[in-house]
Amino acid sequence: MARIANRRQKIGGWVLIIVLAVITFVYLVPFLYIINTSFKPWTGIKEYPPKVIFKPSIGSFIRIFTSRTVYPPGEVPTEEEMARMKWYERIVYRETNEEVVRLGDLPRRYLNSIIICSISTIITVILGTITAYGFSRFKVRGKDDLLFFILSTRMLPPVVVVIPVFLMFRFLGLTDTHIGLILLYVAFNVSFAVWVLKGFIDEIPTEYEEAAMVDGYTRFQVFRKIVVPQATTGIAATAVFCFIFSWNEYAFAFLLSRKIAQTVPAWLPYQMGVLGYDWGAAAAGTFIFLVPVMVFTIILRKHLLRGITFGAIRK
Amino acid sequence: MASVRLASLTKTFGQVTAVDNIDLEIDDREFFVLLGPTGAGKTTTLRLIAGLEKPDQGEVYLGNVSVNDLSPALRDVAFVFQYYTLYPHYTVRQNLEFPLRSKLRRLSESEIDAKVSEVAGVLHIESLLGRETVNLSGGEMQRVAIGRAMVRTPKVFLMDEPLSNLDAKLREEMRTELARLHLDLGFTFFYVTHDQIEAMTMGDRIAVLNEGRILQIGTPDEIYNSPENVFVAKFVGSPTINLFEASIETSTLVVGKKTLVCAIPGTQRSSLEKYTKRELILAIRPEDIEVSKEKKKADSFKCTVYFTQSMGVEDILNLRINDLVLRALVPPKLLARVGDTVYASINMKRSHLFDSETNMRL
Amino acid sequence: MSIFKRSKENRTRNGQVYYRPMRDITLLRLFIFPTIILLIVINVFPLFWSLFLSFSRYSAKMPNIWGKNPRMIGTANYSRILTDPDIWIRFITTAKYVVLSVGGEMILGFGLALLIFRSNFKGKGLITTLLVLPMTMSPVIVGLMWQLFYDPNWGSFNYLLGLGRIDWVSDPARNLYSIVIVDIWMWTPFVMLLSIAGLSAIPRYLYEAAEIDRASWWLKFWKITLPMVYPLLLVALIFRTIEAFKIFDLPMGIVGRGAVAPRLLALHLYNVSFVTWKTSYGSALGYIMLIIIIATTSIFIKYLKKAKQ
Amino acid sequence: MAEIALRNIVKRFGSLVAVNNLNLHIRDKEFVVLLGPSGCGKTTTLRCISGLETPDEGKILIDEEDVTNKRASQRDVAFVFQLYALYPHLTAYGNIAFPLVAQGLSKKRTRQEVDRAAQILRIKHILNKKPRELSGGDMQRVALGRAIVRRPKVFLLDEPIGTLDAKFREEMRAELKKLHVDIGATTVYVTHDQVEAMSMGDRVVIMNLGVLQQVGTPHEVYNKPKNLFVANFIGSPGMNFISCKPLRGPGGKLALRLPVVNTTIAIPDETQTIIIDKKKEEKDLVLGVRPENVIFSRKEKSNHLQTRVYVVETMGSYNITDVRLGDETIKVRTAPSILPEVGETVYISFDPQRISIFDEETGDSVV
Repeated sequence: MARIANRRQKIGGWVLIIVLAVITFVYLVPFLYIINTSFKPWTGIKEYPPKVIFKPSIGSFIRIFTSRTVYPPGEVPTEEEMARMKWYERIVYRETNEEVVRLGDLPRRYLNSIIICSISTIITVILGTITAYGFSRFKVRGKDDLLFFILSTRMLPPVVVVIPVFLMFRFLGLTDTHIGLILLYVAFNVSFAVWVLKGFIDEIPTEYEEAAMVDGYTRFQVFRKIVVPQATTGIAATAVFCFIFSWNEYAFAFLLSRKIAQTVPAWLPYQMGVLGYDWGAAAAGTFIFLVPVMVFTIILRKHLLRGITFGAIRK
Repeated sequence: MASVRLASLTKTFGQVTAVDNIDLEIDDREFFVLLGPTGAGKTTTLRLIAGLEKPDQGEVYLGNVSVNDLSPALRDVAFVFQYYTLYPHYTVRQNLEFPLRSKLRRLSESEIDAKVSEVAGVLHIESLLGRETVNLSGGEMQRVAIGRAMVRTPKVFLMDEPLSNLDAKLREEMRTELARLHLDLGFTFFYVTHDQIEAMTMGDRIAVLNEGRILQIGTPDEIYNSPENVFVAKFVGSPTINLFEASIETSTLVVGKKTLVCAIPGTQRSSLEKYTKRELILAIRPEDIEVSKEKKKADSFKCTVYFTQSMGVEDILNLRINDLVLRALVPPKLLARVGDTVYASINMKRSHLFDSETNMRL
Repeated sequence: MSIFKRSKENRTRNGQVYYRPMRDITLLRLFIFPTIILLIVINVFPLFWSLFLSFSRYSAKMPNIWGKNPRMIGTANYSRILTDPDIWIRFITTAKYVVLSVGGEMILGFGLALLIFRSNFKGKGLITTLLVLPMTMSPVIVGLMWQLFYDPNWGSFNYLLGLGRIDWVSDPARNLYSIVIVDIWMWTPFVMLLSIAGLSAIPRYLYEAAEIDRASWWLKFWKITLPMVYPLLLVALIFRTIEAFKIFDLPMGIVGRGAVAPRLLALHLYNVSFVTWKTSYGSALGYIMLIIIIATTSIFIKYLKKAKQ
Repeated sequence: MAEIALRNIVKRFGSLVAVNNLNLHIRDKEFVVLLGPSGCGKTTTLRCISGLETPDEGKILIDEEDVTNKRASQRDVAFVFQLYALYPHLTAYGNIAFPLVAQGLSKKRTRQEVDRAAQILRIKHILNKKPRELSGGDMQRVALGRAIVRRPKVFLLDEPIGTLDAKFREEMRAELKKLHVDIGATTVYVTHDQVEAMSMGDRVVIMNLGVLQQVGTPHEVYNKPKNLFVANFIGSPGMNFISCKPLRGPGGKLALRLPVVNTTIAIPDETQTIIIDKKKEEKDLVLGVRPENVIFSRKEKSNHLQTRVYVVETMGSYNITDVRLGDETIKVRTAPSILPEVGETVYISFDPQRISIFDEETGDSVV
């Protein structure tokens, strides 16, 4: 009888696995569609019904990275010119009959995203760690109110705050600068960082620090030698979070940057018109932008999942 | 090494008075045990000495110098925590070196090495030095924690229930080892525990603490044989002492509704006269009740065996006389079974009497 | 034994302080103040500024129309907003959006969590991670992605569902739902994650105790699972409600802010503030949204506190 | 009420054999304690009896009915968990009433039954409190209440007082034992604490690494341990062990040679015969003596070994004196009045009638 019950359980388990696998696959279809589209050759992009199997081309990626002009009708590059063309210029010419003029706007925007997100993440994590330690270990008068204040700044809809921030930045000349966006992202992420890191630091038993203090170390030395090493996982997870948040941020970037400091999310959605409804290039841009986050998520999944739930539960 | 003195030390947390006006003097090189139930204020007292808490009132003296204003780092005491607190990101050697590397001490590498190897030798943990602390067994962790405390020769060793997380056998072994270590090294030990066996076996002197107050200070012998009040009598000793409500009527002690009537030994009779008609508490240790199958003595009384508990060397008989249940420690060869009728007699010379209002010894 | 004799430096040091470490309070200030100051400058100060603006008449772009400096006009902005018949349509649209998307997420997320939690196989962690991917993505880029996916001419959405050429993006009758679908797609995993966290926090021995107590499957679910997960479900609900209420980037990515866009409050706020540049009017609208958010949250938090007791 | 039989129980977790071929018969109304170090399979055995685990091999019978494949809910057993397993969102009343609610008992009957249980355990005053407002001991009582309210056939308790303070644990031991005497239900109790096992069990079942070591009354396992493991595990302080080897002395008498101190001690004739009968004459043996069976003297006596005092531990009603025999420490139990100095030279011998001898290789008891 035990055997029968076991077998029934096993079958049930398999059914569950299959159901979950199907759900997951269906869930990922939009991603698959984007990947599929971004690798389609120029002629295949607007085929309907869409094909799943085709000869992949990286033409779309080249187009999103470059600025191009169309050859005038009838004008054809000579054989000599063809021979001098770089490999990517040849692909572009063959697919869309265009000439590559220069590097496009994307690399610049991509670099902006990386610079702004990295620097703001580093500052956020440093500020977040020390503040979280302060709140975790010391009696602070009105601590709960202060913590609530820190948290509540995160609940403000960006669209509400953006008007005065816009005015302030304009007054200070911070509009469309890297520093402006970095400051803003630090301010908006630090509340989250404090909350999550406070949770991690709360979990480190205070006895470790007390032992070290009795052993002849000052508070600050203890913080550096005992607390920070033990909170490394938490700090790393928080850093990834802050990075992803600022990487994905749209409202501020869109309103407070025009060109110099513009990040990818503020730029990419407006290229549809510019690209002349080049679906392939749009898909390729999307793909390139999403890939780092996907990789991060999959590599750091354990910390990340813990962080997401943890951050929420704490609040 | 140094003596420790606490002068009217008080510490409150919100509404709770954790430590209530404590005065204590611990001699240099003494093994002093603070014994009490959970929440008695033992750990708080220890933390006040270490400087991890600031007292609301009173002074802490280490070697006759007040250290109230010193941070824990400057007090030069060692603290062994209940959960060992070995730094998980360091190896055993790094853990042992840690106190020596403090800027306060300015030791050279060779001095550090020498001290670490010497301590490792004393505690037999040389083979562990390269290991990660997370892989150690409970007993090994305990040794490393003690080593980390020893390595810098502190004025006093503060220990917060260091054996409570070990299993019974290991605890027994470590008890002997700690007692021996104290004899060999001659440090001042201030040891906190809720386990009366640990206190009795290791302490030179014991202070029994409850609800932040010291109830009695004395050698294990004094604590066990002449408890100052009901709490101490009940807390120390296993199996627990028998306690009965009693009163004195015409030179006899009457327990319950005349369930038990015991003669008061002649020597005490005169001094107890004045307590006649007062409500008292009679306390008798289980080993001071003699049980036999036949009526041997005139003053023994008849009772039935309620249930028995074996301790190996001895059995605890739980005897029943009407509503009273009393515990008696008997040799196993008595072979009493549940429901048997037996005869018990009390060694009144070794009984204790307490005032039931103040709970103090008469 | 040499170590058990105190060294010379130790002895000279006895009782004397020659090295005073930083006091705790100084360290605490050093640790906490930078963050607090930053938050006050970038979050609190602007908030008061915008409160001030909401009682004035001011345009950030066109000083020649409304004057260079804000002119106080009392509560005129608020009364104009609240008497505008159009605004009620926007409120209702936004409410509809919140209820549909959050409702969908809660039901699907909890269901999915139960499925995943009950299963036990090696790839479980991977499946969870794959499901979580959408919520780690930039909403505006996800919006762009879905815009391509939805396209009536070449997108695969209609094709895969066999729907023919339905316009999901530029048809005002339909595009609110198309955004709801994406919102649910993105945030169901969030509810799922919290539910899984809640489910795994229920100690196994409670179910064992219930089994010993002869409880039926239904009783276990009703008396143990649900009450134990409830606080976390409420947390998920609070978060999603706030987020859905102020949704801005997702619709921007899918539909844009143009005339065909659904009448959501956040999009409207953007239009009045940065397209028609009625800055003070926008501030007032922003404040109204903020008050609504705070009110809803505090109601939820009251329930949460009750649940946690 | 019920009797329980375990027949050839085997339970594996992956490659680990948690319980290896266990046979056990528990009589009606008996209080049986499963004792062993952590990982010995005692909890797994208990969980197999309860139905929370199904054994891989073997049969479990309750009242001669085969329940091996029945679920826990079909077995009519009560289980008290180590960490109480109270439902945190229900009050003490709700917790105790839960099994009755699951059976669909009427509200009135439920209240009566809960009151009865609360009466027995003296917890009427805390019925409206939630678990987190209760102390460890009260939680323990509520968990017991939940078990007794149903009047089950069998009580199963998994280290129910392991997390309490030492002093309180002692009180709870007596209280649980009393409860068993009063209710009289078959009880299986799991613990790693030998004092608990000895003081509560009618019989003690000692396990190690999934294998049964010995079953017997507390007196049997204390005085006649079947092997070194049991001898070492039972008793506080534990038995003293000294390795030894049988040696034929002048006159053909068998004696025991103790290499640590390089002396020989005489043994009674019966013991000699047993060693010869069991063919252990050539083997390495271990001599075991309980601390109370070491005869202690501060004056020199014939046939006594000379030693030095290592540590003295006072216990109140007796003292334990540790003395050194070569590298071995021997614990000696003495009257409280005997308080030798550390380092003092003292003399000990072993009560020849009360020594145990084990085979060093197999660990089994010889005498």
